[in-house]
Amino acid sequence: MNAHDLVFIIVFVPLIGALTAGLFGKVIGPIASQTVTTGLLLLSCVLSWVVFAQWAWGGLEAFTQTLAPFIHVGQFQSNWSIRIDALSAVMLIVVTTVAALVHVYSWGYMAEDESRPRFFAYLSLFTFAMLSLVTAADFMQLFFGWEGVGLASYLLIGFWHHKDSANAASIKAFVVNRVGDFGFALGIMTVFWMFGTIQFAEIFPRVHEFAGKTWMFAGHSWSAVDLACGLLFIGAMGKSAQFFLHTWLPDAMEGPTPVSALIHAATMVTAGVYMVCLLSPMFEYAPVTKQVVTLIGAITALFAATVGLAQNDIKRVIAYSTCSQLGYMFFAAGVGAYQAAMFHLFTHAFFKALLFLGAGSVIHGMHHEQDMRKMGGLWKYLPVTYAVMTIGTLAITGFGIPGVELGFAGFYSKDTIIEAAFAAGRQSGGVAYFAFIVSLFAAGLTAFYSWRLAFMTFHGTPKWAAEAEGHGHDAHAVHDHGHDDAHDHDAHGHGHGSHTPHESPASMLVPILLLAVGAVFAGYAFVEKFVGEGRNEFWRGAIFNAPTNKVLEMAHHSPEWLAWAPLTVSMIGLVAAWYVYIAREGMGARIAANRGLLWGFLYNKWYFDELYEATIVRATRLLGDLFWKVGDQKIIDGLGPDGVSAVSYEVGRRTGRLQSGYVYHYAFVMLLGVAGLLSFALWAWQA
Amino acid sequence: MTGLLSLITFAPLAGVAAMLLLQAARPSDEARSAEAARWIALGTTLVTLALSVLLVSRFDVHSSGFQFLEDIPWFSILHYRMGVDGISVLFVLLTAFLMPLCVLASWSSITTRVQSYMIAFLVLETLVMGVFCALDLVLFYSFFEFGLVPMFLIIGIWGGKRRVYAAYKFFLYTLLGSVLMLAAILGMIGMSGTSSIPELMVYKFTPGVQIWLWLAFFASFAVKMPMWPVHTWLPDAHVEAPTAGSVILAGILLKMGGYGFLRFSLPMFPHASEVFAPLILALSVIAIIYTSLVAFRQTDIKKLIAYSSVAHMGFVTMGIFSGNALGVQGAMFQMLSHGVISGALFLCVGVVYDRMHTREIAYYGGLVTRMPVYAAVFLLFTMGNVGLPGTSGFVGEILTLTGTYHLSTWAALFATSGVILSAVYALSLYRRVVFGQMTNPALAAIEDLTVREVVIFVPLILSTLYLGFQPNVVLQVTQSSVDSLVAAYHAAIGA
Amino acid sequence: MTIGLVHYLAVAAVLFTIGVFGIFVNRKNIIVILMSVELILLAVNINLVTFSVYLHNVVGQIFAMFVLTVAAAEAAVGLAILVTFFRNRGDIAVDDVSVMKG
Amino acid sequence: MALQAIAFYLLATVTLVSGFCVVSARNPVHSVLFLILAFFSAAGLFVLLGAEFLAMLLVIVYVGAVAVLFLFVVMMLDVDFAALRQGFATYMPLGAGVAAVLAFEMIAVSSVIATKGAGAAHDSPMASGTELSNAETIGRVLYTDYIYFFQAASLVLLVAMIGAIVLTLRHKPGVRRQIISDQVARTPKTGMTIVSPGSGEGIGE
Amino acid sequence: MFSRDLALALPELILAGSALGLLVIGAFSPRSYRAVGWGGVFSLLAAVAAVFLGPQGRAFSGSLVVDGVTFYSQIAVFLACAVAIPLGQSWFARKNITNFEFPILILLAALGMAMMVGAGDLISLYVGVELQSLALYVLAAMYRDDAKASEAGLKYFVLGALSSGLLLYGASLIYGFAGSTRFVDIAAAVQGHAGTGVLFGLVFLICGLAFKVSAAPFHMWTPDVYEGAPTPVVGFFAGAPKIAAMVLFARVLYECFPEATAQWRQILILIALASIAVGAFAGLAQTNLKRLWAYSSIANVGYAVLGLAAGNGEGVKAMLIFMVLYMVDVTGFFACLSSLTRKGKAMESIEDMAGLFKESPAIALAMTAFSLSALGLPPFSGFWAKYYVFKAAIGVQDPIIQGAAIAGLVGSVVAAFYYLRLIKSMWFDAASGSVEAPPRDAVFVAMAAALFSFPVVLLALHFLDPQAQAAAAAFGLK
Repeated sequence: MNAHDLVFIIVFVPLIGALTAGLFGKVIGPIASQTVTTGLLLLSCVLSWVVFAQWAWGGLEAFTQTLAPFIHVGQFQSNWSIRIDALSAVMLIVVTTVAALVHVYSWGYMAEDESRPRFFAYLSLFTFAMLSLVTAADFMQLFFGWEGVGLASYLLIGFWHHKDSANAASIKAFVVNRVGDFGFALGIMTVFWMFGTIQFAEIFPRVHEFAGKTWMFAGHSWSAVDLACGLLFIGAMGKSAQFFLHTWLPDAMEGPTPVSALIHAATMVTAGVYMVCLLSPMFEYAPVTKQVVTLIGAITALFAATVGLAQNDIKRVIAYSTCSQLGYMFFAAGVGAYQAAMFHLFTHAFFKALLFLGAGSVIHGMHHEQDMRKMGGLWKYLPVTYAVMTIGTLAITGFGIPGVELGFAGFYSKDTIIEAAFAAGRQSGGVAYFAFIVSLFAAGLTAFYSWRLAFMTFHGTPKWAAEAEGHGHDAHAVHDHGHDDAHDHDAHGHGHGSHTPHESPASMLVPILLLAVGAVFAGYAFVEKFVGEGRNEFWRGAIFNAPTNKVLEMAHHSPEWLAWAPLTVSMIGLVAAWYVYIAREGMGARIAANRGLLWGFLYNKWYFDELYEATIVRATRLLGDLFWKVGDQKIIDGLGPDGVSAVSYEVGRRTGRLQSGYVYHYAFVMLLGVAGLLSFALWAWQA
Repeated sequence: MTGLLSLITFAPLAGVAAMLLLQAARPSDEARSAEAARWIALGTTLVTLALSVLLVSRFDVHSSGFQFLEDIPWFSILHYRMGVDGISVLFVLLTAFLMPLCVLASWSSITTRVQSYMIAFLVLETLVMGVFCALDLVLFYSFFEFGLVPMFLIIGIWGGKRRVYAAYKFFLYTLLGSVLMLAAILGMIGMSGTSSIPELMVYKFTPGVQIWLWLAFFASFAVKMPMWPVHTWLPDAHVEAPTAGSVILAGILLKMGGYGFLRFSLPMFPHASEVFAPLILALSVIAIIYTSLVAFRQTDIKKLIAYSSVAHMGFVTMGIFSGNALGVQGAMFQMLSHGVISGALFLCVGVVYDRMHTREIAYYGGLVTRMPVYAAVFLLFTMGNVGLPGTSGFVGEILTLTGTYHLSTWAALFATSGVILSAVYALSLYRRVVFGQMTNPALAAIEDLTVREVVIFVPLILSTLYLGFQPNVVLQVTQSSVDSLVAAYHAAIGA
Repeated sequence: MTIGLVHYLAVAAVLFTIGVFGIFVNRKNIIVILMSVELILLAVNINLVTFSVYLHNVVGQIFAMFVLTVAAAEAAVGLAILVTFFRNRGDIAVDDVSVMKG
Repeated sequence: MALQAIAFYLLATVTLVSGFCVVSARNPVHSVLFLILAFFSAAGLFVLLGAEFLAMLLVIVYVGAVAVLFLFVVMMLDVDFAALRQGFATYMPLGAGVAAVLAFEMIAVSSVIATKGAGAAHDSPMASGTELSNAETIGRVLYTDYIYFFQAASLVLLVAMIGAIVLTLRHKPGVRRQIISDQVARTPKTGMTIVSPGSGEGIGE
Repeated sequence: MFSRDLALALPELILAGSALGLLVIGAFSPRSYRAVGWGGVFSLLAAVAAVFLGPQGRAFSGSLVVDGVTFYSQIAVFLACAVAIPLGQSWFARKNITNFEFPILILLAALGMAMMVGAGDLISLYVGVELQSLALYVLAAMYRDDAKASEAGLKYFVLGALSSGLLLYGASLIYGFAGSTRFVDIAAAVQGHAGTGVLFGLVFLICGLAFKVSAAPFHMWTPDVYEGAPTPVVGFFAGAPKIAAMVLFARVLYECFPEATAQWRQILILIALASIAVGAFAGLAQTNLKRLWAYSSIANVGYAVLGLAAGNGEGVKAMLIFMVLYMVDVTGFFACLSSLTRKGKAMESIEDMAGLFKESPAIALAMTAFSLSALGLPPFSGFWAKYYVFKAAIGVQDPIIQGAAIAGLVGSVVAAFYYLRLIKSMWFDAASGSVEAPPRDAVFVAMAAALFSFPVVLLALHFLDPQAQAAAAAFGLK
């Protein structure tokens, strides 16, 4: 079978799994549902690797397979199709690998949940949507996948639908994503009317025609390609939880942990990055938008990293870390190093999924306790988890030895990004320099919060024993609540009183271990192909670099000190974390207890939720009430139907009252009529 | 196949006749006549559906002209002309499709005066079919206008607490719009000397006259659509109408407005349409944002969906008056899709209303624990309402928005924000009704969908998804008619 | 000053006005209203006869004759109705002729 | 000529004044009497115009029949007239205003012909007594050219008659009525009963 | 020559002769009142036949005009009268009043109307109007033991007499200024220039006629008379006399003053708008159905006058069709109303109709049809009637009358509310029971009228339309 046939199977097999589990899950039971979906996903994963291998080493050429028409109206031609090139090949393996591992992991993690068929159906549905996203050959299918993953995300965040917080989070995720889609949709429209088509293959060769041209939009004249890319980037901001539209991602941690790993770390949130890279032929002609991308990416990287410092929920820390890493990817793309962005996307998928699944293992082991303050000293009880989490932490902090170019996955990708930012800063200054500085600073912060997480969880004195009796009355009561419903303690084999953490079953550990392998070697194995000298051969035109864009070139020739700078700052971060959480254990808690201004600012996520609540949410409610109770009821109905009918009735009543019943009144009205008509006649006829 | 349209149009009346004959034969037995009425109504509507399917299957999608023509001159002012083109033929199918579902939806929820109820529905079906098939202004107006009566009765007799207010409001509001249209119709016939729609579509009214005629037609269709700010009758009518009445109201009757714009305003008064397009866009955008916000704050499930209908109709008007093929095709698609989705949503409301007899959102919550199938069905249509790609709701929205973009980026900008707002109100409704803890003890024994209800929903689900993934099936049918409409429009306004 | 057409017409006009005036000034007495009507008819007759004479045309007088005839008939019917009304109500005050109003 | 003018003014004044008295008199009986006076003087005006036949008709029909009918009804209904006069003044100003407007407009229009000579009006009145008398002139056309109206007028009177009867005629039960045919058809056989009373019994029934 | 006159006047002669003959029969045999009634019906039908078969022309030196308009309207009027007789008689019979005068008065009224529609002379106009009016006054008060009926009669009479005075005064002025009472001569006299005097007279005449058709502001009698008079009589009032008066109206305007269209159109528009407004608004607050229908008839007359105001053949045609269609509706409606009693009491208010659909579905359906028709909803006859009228009005190239037409249409929406209230009452509300079975003759008439309203109207218009066209052509209009 050649790749043309395989891709069809890769994409649709998860859908079959989803439909089977979704429609017949009740009939065939959870085990069968799990088996079908996981089995199919594994198949898809293996085939994806086959396709990827053909691409990377087998010389497979880019192709697009059109399956069926979707929307055909005039030039607006969209088809259901599968596009295979370097980008989609990379994304295929990322998506299917992580998805397959998460499927397997969920066997263990969700073992006690009654709604497993539904859960696996959702997971597979998500995978299908994500695959259709990454294989889209035109904007409509891209949008379909875009929203499809949004739907799956909504469903999975709200999977425990009896939890109010989960419901709120799922709606928030959907709505904030919709804000992004708002820009995305407008971007698609702009592209359509600009190029007269929505097919990538037809647009990309023609982008240069519009360079320097202007486009009227909302009363202003904009630089055409900048406008289109800018609007599309809003979509990416929403999906990838960039600054301003990031608020949904931490809340999305209400979903089961495998979901967080799959959707909110490894795959869906990177769709924005993927899109920017995919559209590199357009972004390359949008200098202003690229700066915006860089700026937003940098700010997000910084912002999320700072917020991550103060969080206590283990998943939230990782969520902010994700957010921050996505910022890295964006500013990499913004400075023109799309390959670096994709590379980081690729490596990040492994170590972030690893971290999440590891965190899931911790949570599982802690009986669904997510507050790090109630952990500590777990390394003894969860040795495997401890090991892989450490690998993950090393990977995310980008640990490696610059001189010999050996290190964990993050080392390669992150350093490339930092170097690219530096190179771009040297070339054009401004935003790129800012991004460079941020990238270094954030690397330090990353190291601090990552190690903080590791130390609080696995080292120090165990706090869970002391907290056992007070279980359930803290700020994270909701999580416990969810736990109670999802997992029965007795089924676990130990009661409330004995709260000993335990290592997870093999079904959970195997995927984590596999990911750990990825976290260790993904960088080393692919650095050459993604961003190294072989990059052009690997990408084969899937990523476009304008002739003037030499960022990666220059990044490879950056000064020696720059190679050491990331390592230095992350070591500083590590030492600081060690000092606060190991050497002076309790210092972190004291800082928190002081409730300092800065701490409060970070702990409350720069007060973004409060800000949005006070402005947008409140305004929506107020406007809704205003339009409804005043606009509709008072003004429109009051002046319209109700008012008119009341006035009519009153007029009628008064006219009726003229009908007094007295003959002389009647005669009088008649004579008034005569006199009136006569006068009118004399006047009108000019007699 | 001449006569097929008349057959489709008047076939429901055969059911009425059958019921009346049965009544005459067995006057006293109310329970049995009710049962018979149900089966007769179902049979009649299914036969009509079969005929409509036949119609569509014989329809030549490559022709932009009218097909299945019938033409009988009667007396000086009435000329029986029937015919369908790509624009109307799908509305015929939609009507025929929704009617059996309405009958089924009313199967057990309507217990009083069943026979009258079914008669009202069958008469309504005839009238609606007539509206879409009529090719003569007077004939069109007759069908259009008389449609008010059965709906008035359906709301007024089988409606809720404020049914009388709602029925009056519905009737008088729409009537006011239509009499102005009547004035325009009379003027048009006087000026052109013909009442034939195909002839009038090529007749050229002077620009000054077009303005007035357009405004008069607008008055009628804007109310029918309904457009902001003449939309307030709709929530009231929906809330008070029985479930099937709401389905028909949202699914079909609202479409008459859009159909009217496409059939009359655009081809007959292109100049005025161009002049007023900014007005329409403004009203549509206001409708989308305003009513979405209002919908968000509703406490009554039906009212929320009704307001969302207004918002969705905003996309339709916007698309129609964008004047390009994308917008018009999108509007057509949006109307059909909204017919299915909003109908289905009202049926969803009907399911819980039949069980609990309240539509207060606050009363519900956590239904998913007792009604998983219902929750899934409701979710699908909620997503359709939100315009999620993969459901039919998406295609119409994106096409109308894209079409509008060409005319006014401002309008597109604001209208696209409706995409966000629809998610806000639809998902919050779903959350409050279906998700969460079941706190109301009265709900503890609520039953999931019955077989009959599943039978109702299955075709709706299939069509929502099918149209979502294969919208081209519909777009192909409408294509040539829309293309020639748009071409004529552009030729007329010289653009 | 010769007496001409206008003089007679003026008399008729004033008489007509008096009749009209009488109808709604007599708010309580139906009989007087009927008499006012007779005055109006008289004014019409004066008009008709005057025109007839000045037009040298006998039609006006014929018309007047029929007016007289019809007026007599009208009076008869009117009074008959009045009598019926009186029998029903025992009163002819127009004020009370207002069972029906609105 | 002067005599004619004096006669006109006299008659016109009497007509108008009595007309006004008709509507303003307190007692309907007085009103009827003033009505008679108004008719009488109007008849005088007719004579002055040379329409003797109409003048006669006016006196005979109105004074002789209609006015008397009024009088009869007024007397028969026996109303408390004092009570009926209330509120006369309240409507005076408004009524007078409207009346004044009407009168002004009518006179204004009437004078138009005098000044502009509109229509076919002649300056002089119809010469009376030239060949045919007024009555004869009317008579000649009434039964020929105007036979249609004449017959119709008769039907109007018929309606009035039927109307008056149907509205006012009451067959009171218990009132004995004369039935001429019964009387005529009466024979000794039906009219007489021969009784032979026994002694001391009488013929009591 | 005279025989030709008689031939032309045959319908009138039949009516007069049979009225006299039946009067004699009735007077001598009061028990045979039913026979008198049927005799009246047959003589009316005979008159219809005479109209149908008779020649056309001008009789009695132009006093009587027999042309298309006469033909059309006489048939309509006679048929309406023929229906009124049995309806009224059986109603009176239910009140234990057995009179033979009723059919005779109807016959004489029919005669008056026949004179009106065929009037070619101011005198025949006046005599015809009076013949009809006197009969109607009596009919209104005929239920003489009823205080309301006699009050209605009295009001009708007093105001009618006043309107006759106005009419006459106008006629006298026209005569004086035009020099003749013949319509043709008047038309000739005012040719080229209609003087102020004549037009002034015309205004008076219009006022008088407006009273007869009960157009505002001369409508004040209508609600009271409709409420007080016996129901079948009201049904009669609302139909035939209005046709006759409208036709007379048209005849005066088109035969005497064809060239002054621009002038009288303004007056008519004023009257029409006032009528529509009064009819629409004042009806809103009514609860008595007879009063309600009075206001409805005022509004409807407004529409007819609007058609007349168009001033062309289409307008006349519209008016003629409108009046006939309206007549059928209103006859049917009052037939329904006259037939309904609850515990022996007449049902006259909207509340009385509550739940009628449950108790008497046939009557309720018929009344719904009439209401919808009066509302102007297609496909009922009322819609087609309005269609003709408004098309004629809008077709005139004059923004004032076009505006008036649109205002009229809006007025019909206001009026729609009270028709809906009736429908609501019959269909939505709960029944209180004990409605007595309606008499057969009334049900028959109601059903026939309802079926006419729809669908028979679609057939009927097939024939009415060309007839009305021909009638309009008789005025020399196209």
